[in-house]
Amino acid sequence: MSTGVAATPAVELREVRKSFGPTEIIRGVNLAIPRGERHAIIGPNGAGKTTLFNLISGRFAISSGAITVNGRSTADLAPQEINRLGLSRSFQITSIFPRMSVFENIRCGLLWSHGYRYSFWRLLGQQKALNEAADRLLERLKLSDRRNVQAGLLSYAEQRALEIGITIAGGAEIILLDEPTAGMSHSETESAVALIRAVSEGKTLIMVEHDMSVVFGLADRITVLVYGEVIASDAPAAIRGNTAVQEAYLGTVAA
Amino acid sequence: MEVFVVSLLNGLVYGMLLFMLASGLTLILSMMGVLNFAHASAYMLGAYFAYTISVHIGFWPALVIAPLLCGLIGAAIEMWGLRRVHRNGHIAELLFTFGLALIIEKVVQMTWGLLPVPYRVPELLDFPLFRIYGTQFPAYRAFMLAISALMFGAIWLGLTRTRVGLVIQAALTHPDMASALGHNVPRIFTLVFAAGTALAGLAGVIGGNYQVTEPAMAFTMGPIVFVVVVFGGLGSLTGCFIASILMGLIQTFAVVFDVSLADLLAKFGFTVTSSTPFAEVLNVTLPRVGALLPFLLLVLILVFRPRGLMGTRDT
Amino acid sequence: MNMLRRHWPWLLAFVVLLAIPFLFYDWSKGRHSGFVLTLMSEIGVMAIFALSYNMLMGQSGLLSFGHAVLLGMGAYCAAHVVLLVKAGAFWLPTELVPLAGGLGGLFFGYVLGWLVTKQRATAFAMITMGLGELVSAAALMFMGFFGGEGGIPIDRVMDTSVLGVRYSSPWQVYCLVLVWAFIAAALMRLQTQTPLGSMANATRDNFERAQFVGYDPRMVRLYQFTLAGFFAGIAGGLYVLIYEIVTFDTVSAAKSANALLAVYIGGAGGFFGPILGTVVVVLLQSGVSLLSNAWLLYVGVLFIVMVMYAPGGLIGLIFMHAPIWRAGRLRELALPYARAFPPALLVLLGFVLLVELASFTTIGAAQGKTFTIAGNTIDTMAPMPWVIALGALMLGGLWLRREARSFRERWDALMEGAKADSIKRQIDAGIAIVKTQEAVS
Amino acid sequence: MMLEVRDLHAFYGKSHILQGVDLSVAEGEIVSLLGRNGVGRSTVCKTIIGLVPPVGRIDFKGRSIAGLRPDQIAHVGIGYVPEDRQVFPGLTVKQNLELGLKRAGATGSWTFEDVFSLFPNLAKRQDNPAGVLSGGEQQMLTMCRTLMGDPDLIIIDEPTEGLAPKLVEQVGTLLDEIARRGTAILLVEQKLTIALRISRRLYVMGHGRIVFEGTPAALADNGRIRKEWLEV
Amino acid sequence: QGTIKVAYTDPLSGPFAQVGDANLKQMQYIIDYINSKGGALGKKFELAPFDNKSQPSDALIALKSATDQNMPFIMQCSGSNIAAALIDGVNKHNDRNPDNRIIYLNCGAVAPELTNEQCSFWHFRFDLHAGMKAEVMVRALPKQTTKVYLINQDYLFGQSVQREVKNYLGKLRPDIQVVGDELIPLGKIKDFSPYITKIKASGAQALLTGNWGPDMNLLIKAGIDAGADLRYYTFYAHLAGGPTAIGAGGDNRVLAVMSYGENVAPEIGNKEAEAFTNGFREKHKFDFSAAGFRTIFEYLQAAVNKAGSVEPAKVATAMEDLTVKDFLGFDTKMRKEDHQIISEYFVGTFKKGVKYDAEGTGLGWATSATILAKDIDQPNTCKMKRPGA
Ligand SMILES: Nc1ncnc2c1ncn2[C@@H]1O[C@H](COP(=O)(O)OP(=O)(O)OP(=O)(O)O)[C@@H](O)[C@H]1O
Ligand SMILES: Nc1ncnc2c1ncn2[C@@H]1O[C@H](COP(=O)(O)OP(=O)(O)OP(=O)(O)O)[C@@H](O)[C@H]1O
Ligand SMILES: CC(C)C[C@H](N)C(=O)O
Ligand SMILES: [Mg+2]
Ligand SMILES: [Mg+2]
Repeated sequence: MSTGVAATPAVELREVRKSFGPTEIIRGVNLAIPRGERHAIIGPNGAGKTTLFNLISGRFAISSGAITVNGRSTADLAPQEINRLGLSRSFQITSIFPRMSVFENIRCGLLWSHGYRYSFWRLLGQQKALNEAADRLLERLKLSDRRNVQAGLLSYAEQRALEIGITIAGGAEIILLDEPTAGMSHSETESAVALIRAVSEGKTLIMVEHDMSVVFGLADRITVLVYGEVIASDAPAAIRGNTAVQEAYLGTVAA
Repeated sequence: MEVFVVSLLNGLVYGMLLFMLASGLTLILSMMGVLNFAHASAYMLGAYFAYTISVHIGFWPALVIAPLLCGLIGAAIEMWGLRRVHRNGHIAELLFTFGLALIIEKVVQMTWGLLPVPYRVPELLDFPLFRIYGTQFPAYRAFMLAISALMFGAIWLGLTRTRVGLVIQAALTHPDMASALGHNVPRIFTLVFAAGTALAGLAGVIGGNYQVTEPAMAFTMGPIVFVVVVFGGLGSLTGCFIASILMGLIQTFAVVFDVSLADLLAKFGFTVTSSTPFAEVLNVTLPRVGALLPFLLLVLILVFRPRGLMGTRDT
Repeated sequence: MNMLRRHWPWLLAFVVLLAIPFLFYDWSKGRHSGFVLTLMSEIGVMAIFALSYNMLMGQSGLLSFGHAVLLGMGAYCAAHVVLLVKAGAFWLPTELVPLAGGLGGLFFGYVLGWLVTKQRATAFAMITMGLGELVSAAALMFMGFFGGEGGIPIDRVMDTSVLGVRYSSPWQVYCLVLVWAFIAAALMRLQTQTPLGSMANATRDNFERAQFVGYDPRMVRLYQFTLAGFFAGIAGGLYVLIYEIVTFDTVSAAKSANALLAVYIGGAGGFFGPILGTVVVVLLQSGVSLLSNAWLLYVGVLFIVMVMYAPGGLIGLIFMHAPIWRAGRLRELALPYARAFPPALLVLLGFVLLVELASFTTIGAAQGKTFTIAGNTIDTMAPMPWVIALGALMLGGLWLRREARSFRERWDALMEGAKADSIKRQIDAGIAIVKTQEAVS
Repeated sequence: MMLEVRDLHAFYGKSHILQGVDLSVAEGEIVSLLGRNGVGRSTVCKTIIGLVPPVGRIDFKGRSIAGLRPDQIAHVGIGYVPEDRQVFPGLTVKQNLELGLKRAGATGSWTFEDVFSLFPNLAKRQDNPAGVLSGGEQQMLTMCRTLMGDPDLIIIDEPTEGLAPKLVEQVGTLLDEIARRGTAILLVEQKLTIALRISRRLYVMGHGRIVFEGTPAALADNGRIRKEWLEV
Repeated sequence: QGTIKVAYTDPLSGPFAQVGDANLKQMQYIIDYINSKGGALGKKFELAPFDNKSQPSDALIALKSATDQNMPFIMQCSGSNIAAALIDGVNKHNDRNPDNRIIYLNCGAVAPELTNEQCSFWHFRFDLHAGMKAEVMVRALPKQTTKVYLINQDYLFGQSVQREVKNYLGKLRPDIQVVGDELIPLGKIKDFSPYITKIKASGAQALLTGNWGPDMNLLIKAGIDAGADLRYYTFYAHLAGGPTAIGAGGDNRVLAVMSYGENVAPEIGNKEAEAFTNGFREKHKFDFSAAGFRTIFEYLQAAVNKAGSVEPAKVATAMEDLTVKDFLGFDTKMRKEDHQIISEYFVGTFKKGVKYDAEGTGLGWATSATILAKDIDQPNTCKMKRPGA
């Protein structure tokens, strides 16, 4: 990877704005996330974190400004096209393929990146490489024993894990996770964090999270979003100290 | 001019009939999300009931009793049928109503026979109300207009004055939550379905003698009603109303204008000969395609505006 | 060899199907029963059609009301091809006429698919309905391609067979249908295991998520729709060869409905469901309709019963026995079934008798038919038959209630016995198969 | 006691989820029900308000409500806030709140104004479809919607799920406010922080039954229970 | 042994059921009569009805089951499109199964094509074709009529009526101007008011139509309701439902070119025919209009007896150039070249004061013209392919 490329941030937002009707939700966000960084976005509810994800991943079109992924503008790209640039996201409200088996869920995540596209002549059963890759991932997700269960029948925590699995399956360079540990118990949270740390090794990770232990445990850098504006973007320690952040978001709890 | 005015009246009458039918379906389809294929069958039942009743007691009692009967049937269907089926998904519901439609058609044939029944306009209304340009306008058609106008008002009040609409929509996504908030969801579903069916029944009473009361009447009316509802936009009574009138007028005026695409092209100095590609398509005249215009419109609107004219949400 | 070991069921099925017509062979006149052959051929064609419909409903969660358009268009194309070949425009073996239909279906599948696959859920259902009505109206309007009310008659005896078969007899046509049916079925089965087939399921389950794994769900649907068109077209091509005429009713809503019915009654999603469903529907339609004027009513009732009590379709019903079967205790159900059978039969007979009495008093009379059982005519006006019918119905009903209760107990007990998790999987599978509501709501 | 639950059992299909739960809530009191995931706390709630068929005794204000329909139970004065934010996505925020009312247009001790002043976010969004609300906003909406019906007892299942730390505190104060207005609260939580702070009594739930009952102080002392049943 | 089975297919359900139903009743009545007169070869005729819902494909299915059961004859009246399909089907079937042939007796599908371009050795038509009827209709137009409007059904038959009527207007009444001419979808329209509006606007004095079934009845009903000042020249206003639709409002407005009207017999003083007609009225409380059907069975009877067997090829040959004196006493002939019957025909006017009223309306069909077979004859372009030859 030449330094020239390395220099270009994985994801860059310039003066990004988004309004729904009259209300402006994202108010001119500037953010550059270098390759290989683990980046956390925190902020009060309704600050626009999920919306930001939706903009980056192309789910919504931005009202103004510019977003680049690996230096390529995503202005006129559909979600799937952005995904093909190597950017993959998860959802705050679990979003999997409920009636397919856990294995098939993962395999769907792999298909495009393995270059199968819309093929209707190649039999999946015979694609050794593909299926092995899927099984390997299941191992890491600790879902191997649930391999052939309908995803919809998994417990909540397992579904969250699968959600992450589908997201990283394609081997995307840039991974966006929206509240990956929401609703998990302590132990579940811990294993989830371990998993995330492992899979994001050497990749760019952007995540939204309300659980401070997770945030401070994982992130190299933290951006605080309040009502659609970035009020701080800094190393964890600095953020913890930042009074503005405390009174806008953390309150006394985490402090 | 003459043609225009008279056709306007005819179109209005037909449109209003469509509305009477469609309004019931709007309730059921856009509120409960049930693609009710038996709706037109309720229309047919209404007509046949009205016929039998008017033979024995007279038209005016029929005007009240027949819709009520249909309403009761509707309620029964909802309570003992649809409700069970509901959890198996919308396709299940739809097929259920489809099965009903088949049964109703057969039962009608068995009770009233294959031939049209002589369901006549009541004497009281069987006179030309007035003449325009020498064309008589039957009083009964005026009566139809009046009734359907009343219906529009009634439903409108029902929807705006009560929370029924809200509760149903809520119950569609989270039935448990809706009932936990203190709403008796099952009862409301039954009410709405019964109301819808009763409306269809009323339409039958009114429409049965304006058109022909025959076993095929459900089948012939079925599709067009869906067109109206979807075209008007799910969840919008006004949309449904406008769509009905529109369809009525279109179908009537289509008959009147003997033009074809060829004529249109001719205006631009392009003459269509039998050799030109699609000559047949170009030469077919408006009156002949009148029947398929509604469906054309349906397809177009769904392609360009999936929520229909005034739909509150995507179809 | 190992090929043979793996696919013997298919071969067996093929042989059996070839054999069946001979059960009805009329040795005295030395000819096949035209009726049976037509019936079987119809089943073959409709099975292909239903399977192709399942590519939309079962696999992609797309509820279409206009699938017959693809069938019909295929049929019309095939018909025109036949006419051209006979006119000497070009040469094509009779065996490949269905393929011509298929290509027609493929083409229209792509064109129409391009229009409709933008839409989802109810919108899709409605737009396909609109297209269906549109095309069937057009079919009556444009003489050139559709031949109007008269339709397009052809003569399947083209003498261009590569096998030297004339296809003058229904039997020869039946064999052709059978071969094509197996080819098409096999292809469709394989298709479910391809990337496209898999992503079709994905878009059905979660339209939006599919985008975020790199696929354009619209495209997935378009290709799926196009392929479905291809197979429907093949069915159309065969249809032409069987009936030697295409009329607008091949594109009509009724035909589309048939596919829906077959798929649902048999059990959507799976592969054998639709086939099973087709057999039932066609037998009802072509078979029972000859015996009874009220056949539609039976279809309706069957439907409602299925939808209410067996949402998984016939296949679902069969699958429910799987855990017990795996536990190897299916035998223990024999007795309960045996005990439930007589009352069930009684109810059935009572119901049928009642319906037939009613229908013969009105419809039958109007069509100049009389109600005869085993040769002796029944006076539908006399009270006696009615009493018997009602009696049978009620008695059977009560009795059945009792038996049903004990049956259920036995059943639950066995289910307990069978491994719990396997139950869950099976039943959920059964239900999941049906829950296509994402498709509509 | 306002709510009396005695030997409550509940089943999902054949699996026996609640195996004899006893608990009670007095007028205006805040009671917390703690426990790990999957022990059956939500099921307790669902069973009380009639979404899961109960086996056992449930008395409210001295009369048995076991076996009543949820809507009937709601009308005798029990409100329920589910764990998985069940907002009605198609309806606007305002309409969602309206559906909380027992009778159309009849607001009780909680008015739209109260709600909107407590949660300005909702005020801003009142005409947006609830479906587009942020996760946290949806959480707030569900809570307020139930309050609109002003129940005498409100059962809240994991209200702080997915809320920003600051808001978690706010919810704490809201709960105080509710209690101050004389509504009793049965709070289901995982985060001990608020529960310990605001509730007068707590129950800790093990698999399908109550394993601890007592004051926050008592729980604070009882390390064994905390270890075994609350993983802290 | 057994009976001579005659398959009969027509719409017994669907929009045109009324016509099929009436046909069936009259057919049955006539067969009973023929059988009482000894049937043929000592065997009785037996009718096997099949509903075809006005759809060619269903008619062909009926044909299949008929041939499956070795029925030698199949009969069909309503729908030239169906007739066309049947002829085609019968031809194919007969040369594919020489051992199991069948004859198609056409009792009313009257598109001229069927006995010209499409004429077949296995097809016999027992009703005047549209060309002949059109000529009769045009001749019936009074001098003062100068503007006419044509409405016909959009299928083989309707199109042929449109063509033939215009053709004969051109030949016989160049003074008449066709102010409107259109085709309507078959059996779909429920309210014809828009058309009436249009017709009035066109200033036509007469409406000429070959419509039948609901397309006929609703059309006239709409006209009468709107009080349009029109005269209606029709082929099928006298069929089931027609008179009811016209009602008293249509006194002296509607004419029908018909093979028989109930008042023909009394007018020509034929007691036997009048009795026969009344027999049906008594039995079914319904008008009898299908005298033509009786002629069919008299032909069949004669041909079968002459051939000495029901073997279709033999019967067909026997049928050619056969002549029969029909029950009104007129001479009729089955023309060999194209298998088209040549028989007398009538024009009826719907008015008060007739002996037998129609459908209890108080009005009925008074015969205003009788055309004899010899004056009806029209040339044909049939190139008949005879088996063997
Ligand atoms: N489609 C939409 N129309 C109108 N407003 C919207 C829409 N989508 C989001 N919003 C509003 O934008 C704001 C930000 O929403 P978003 O989901 O990004 O919040 P968030 O930061 O993810 O909060 P949380 O942490 O609770 O998930 C919210 O106030 C929400 O109501
Ligand atoms: N609909 C259901 N069908 C079958 N089992 C269920 C159902 N809902 C819950 N369960 C099971 O019942 C047990 C208790 O569920 P419940 O939701 O009450 O747990 P909980 O204590 O609320 O935990 P949490 O809310 O943190 O997930 C769990 O093991 C769960 O798997
Ligand atoms: C029975 C007749 C009304 C049929 C019509 N003459 C036709 O040829 O289609
Ligand atoms: Mg969020
Ligand atoms: Mg819970």
